[in-house]
Amino acid sequence: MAMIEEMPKAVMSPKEVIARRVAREIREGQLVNLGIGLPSMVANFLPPTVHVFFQAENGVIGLGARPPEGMEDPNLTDAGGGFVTAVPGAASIDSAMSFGLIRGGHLDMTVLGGLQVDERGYLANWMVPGKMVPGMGGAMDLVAGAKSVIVAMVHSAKGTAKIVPECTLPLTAVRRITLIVTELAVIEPTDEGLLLRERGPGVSIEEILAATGAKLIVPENVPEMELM
Amino acid sequence: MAMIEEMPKAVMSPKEVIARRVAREIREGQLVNLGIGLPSMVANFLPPTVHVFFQAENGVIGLGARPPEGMEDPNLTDAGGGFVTAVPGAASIDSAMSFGLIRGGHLDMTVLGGLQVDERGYLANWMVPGKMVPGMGGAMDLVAGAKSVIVAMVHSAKGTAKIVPECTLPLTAVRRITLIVTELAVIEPTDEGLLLRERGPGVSIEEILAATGAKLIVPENVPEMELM
Amino acid sequence: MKKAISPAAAAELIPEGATLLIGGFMAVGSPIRMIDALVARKIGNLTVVANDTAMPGKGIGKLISAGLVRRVVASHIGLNPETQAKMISGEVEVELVPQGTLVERIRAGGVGLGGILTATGIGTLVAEGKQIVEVDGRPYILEKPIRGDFALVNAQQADYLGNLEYSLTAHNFNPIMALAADTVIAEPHHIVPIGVIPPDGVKTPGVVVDYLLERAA
Amino acid sequence: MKKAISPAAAAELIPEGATLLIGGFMAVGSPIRMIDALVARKIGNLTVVANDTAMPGKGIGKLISAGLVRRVVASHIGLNPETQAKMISGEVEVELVPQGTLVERIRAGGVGLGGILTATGIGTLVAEGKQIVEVDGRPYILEKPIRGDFALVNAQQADYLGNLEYSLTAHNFNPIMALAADTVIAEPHHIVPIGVIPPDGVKTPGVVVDYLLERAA
Repeated sequence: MAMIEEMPKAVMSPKEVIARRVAREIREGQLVNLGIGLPSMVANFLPPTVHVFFQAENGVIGLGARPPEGMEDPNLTDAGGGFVTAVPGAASIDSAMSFGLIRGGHLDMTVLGGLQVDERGYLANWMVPGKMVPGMGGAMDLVAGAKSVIVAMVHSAKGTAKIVPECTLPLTAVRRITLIVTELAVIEPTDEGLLLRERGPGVSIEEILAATGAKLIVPENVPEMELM
Repeated sequence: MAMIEEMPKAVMSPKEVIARRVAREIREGQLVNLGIGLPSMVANFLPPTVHVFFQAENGVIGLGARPPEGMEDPNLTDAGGGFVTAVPGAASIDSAMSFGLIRGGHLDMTVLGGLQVDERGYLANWMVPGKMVPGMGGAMDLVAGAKSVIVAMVHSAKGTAKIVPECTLPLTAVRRITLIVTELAVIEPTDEGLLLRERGPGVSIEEILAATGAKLIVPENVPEMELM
Repeated sequence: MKKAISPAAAAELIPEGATLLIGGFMAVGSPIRMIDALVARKIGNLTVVANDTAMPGKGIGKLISAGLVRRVVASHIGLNPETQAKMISGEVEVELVPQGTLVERIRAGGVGLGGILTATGIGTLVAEGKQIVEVDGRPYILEKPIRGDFALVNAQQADYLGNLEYSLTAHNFNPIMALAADTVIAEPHHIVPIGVIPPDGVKTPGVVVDYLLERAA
Repeated sequence: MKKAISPAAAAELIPEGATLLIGGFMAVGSPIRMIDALVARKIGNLTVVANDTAMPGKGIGKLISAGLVRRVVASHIGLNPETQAKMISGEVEVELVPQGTLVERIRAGGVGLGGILTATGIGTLVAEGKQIVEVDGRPYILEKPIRGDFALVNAQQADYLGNLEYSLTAHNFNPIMALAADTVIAEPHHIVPIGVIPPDGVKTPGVVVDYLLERAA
């Protein structure tokens, strides 16, 4: 959607590394839902040659960038409530259709934030009991229904591992998610466990293992991730 | 919808008696579904001061009369496939919305034909095993969901009673219908059984009892029906 | 023809303790004037079914701030710290429902289904205490229908018959809620003559709408 | 951008024995050119899910007459004596489903629900052999979702992205079926540039449509 900005890797924030890596997973013509926060950054790093449809679960297929100053429409926002545009050929959908598409397997990919992911590939991302109970919003439907679920999150939270043997926070779904993308690693949950696929830019395998609370399967060759 | 045609009662066909009597049940502003055949005749006898919305379950609220010659639209038909019009303020609905309205209790009245009605007030109108298996179409949803179900039918079929102790044909629903209107009588199914409410024009109670296979509760005063 | 009534008159229809289905997503597509009238009337003990409680001072958030709500059924309250605080203090009871399940439960209430069978929430807190129904070997949660005493919906445009059109992301829960309440009050931005909205443009047929709020002053 | 393909090319996509969801109500809103192409290709052993089988020589009736259909799931076959005769002779297996249940089962298949719970058919032949689920003391039939290998839908207008609009009573099963098949082939009367159909006018988002039939010659 936006132009690729060429930046020296050294100045990239962890979130930018994650967003640029996730952008490489998106394929031409897909229907993609980006969660609010970090996941929404992914749209900025898609090459202009890749045309995808972004769904905002609050009611539009064909979500576009921020509108020009003074042209915001109070009836057109994303799931975070921020003003957006609609691309030519966009479709308005009500919430029943929106979640019908999600639950019915029509959504190719969702990119969500995470609080914990465990060795089974299960995600917890909607509450911290007694502390933060925002509600699951659309997250449970997205994880249960999307063809592909990518968890985009910083690798650990203030020194506490977020990739853990078994989630201690309430689960979002018992479905094994597709891929974990952090600033340190790309990890794929498999039948055998969590498989380390790629290293972050300049990151060693030792650094990844030290920041990870779960067991990782480490193949002989773990290439450095390529960024969009 | 149409003008009331003043006709001498003597020349009225049984079907016209039925249609004119059913028309009296319809109230201003109601959403009404008329089955194909006899029930569809009811629309012709509504006084022009009564405004109702007719639903065609195939997809329109606000069904109107036949279109002028040469102005028929192949995309606008009733449930029998005949060309119709749409009144100003009509709404197109897909089949899920159409039956959502029916099953969800939004339909004030349905008028349907019948093969048999029994002392419980149960209707059979969708098949004669081994002989006629057209399918139930929308009838089961209509009988299960409409607020008021009126069965409009000739009193007996070639000498065979259609109002029977217990339906021998497969039921359309186990819901007690609201009213039976025939050319001979208006009958209301109640907790106590079938209550004879009105006599047809010039029809005696004896004639009604002779043509009815079921037990009728006959109150002291059974007035002659008034027709629209 | 519908009756156009003032927000105050509409609020008078609603008794203490009523269950309200209220359209909107983070106050986008919410019936704002209707909400203000409820706050002015101070009818309390309400149950509010809505996607979210917006933010303090915005949309449904105003009902929360005013202390008129006893129970909330929503998918998300994360952007309204007042709702969260009142939930923790016990002042407001909150039932959190996955968004797709919430809208589909309301639809089931509106279209006369006995409930919905969804895989969303299987194996999570959401499934606790609920009946699990197996269909062809796969488990689904049986989630019950939701209906309201009143649906308060926002629309872009209504005609005199109450046929409704919605705009962009202001659709959200509105067309579904308009099917699922005993009394439906619509707050349109514009009211236009019959025929201005063509049949194919109608998203909510006027036959399900009971009242229109009169035009804004 | 969708690919516009000829009816013959679209028919080539469909193998012997496929399950087809076909839009239309008594041939109104049916994909007529697509049906003709199937008849020309003579692929048999089909399962057809549709409201009805129209009349001999019209719409879906042509598939029945051509002997290409092994199984029909429909609410009504009363106006097609050929379907009834073939049902009695055993050539065609017919499953009769109440119309509201049929469309809702297809919707369930399209929107990922495990089935539907309906009171329609309780106490009748339709309930036989089916699971009854009680919700708050009331019995409902559990009816299973229906999906197709292909959905063949008719639309009034498509844009180049496959966004679809329908007209009047030609909506019927089309928008629901477009959600419930692995491959969706749309037969629009008109194909227009992107932007001609405004977002609020789209009834079927192009993202669920796989192919558009090219304009009629």
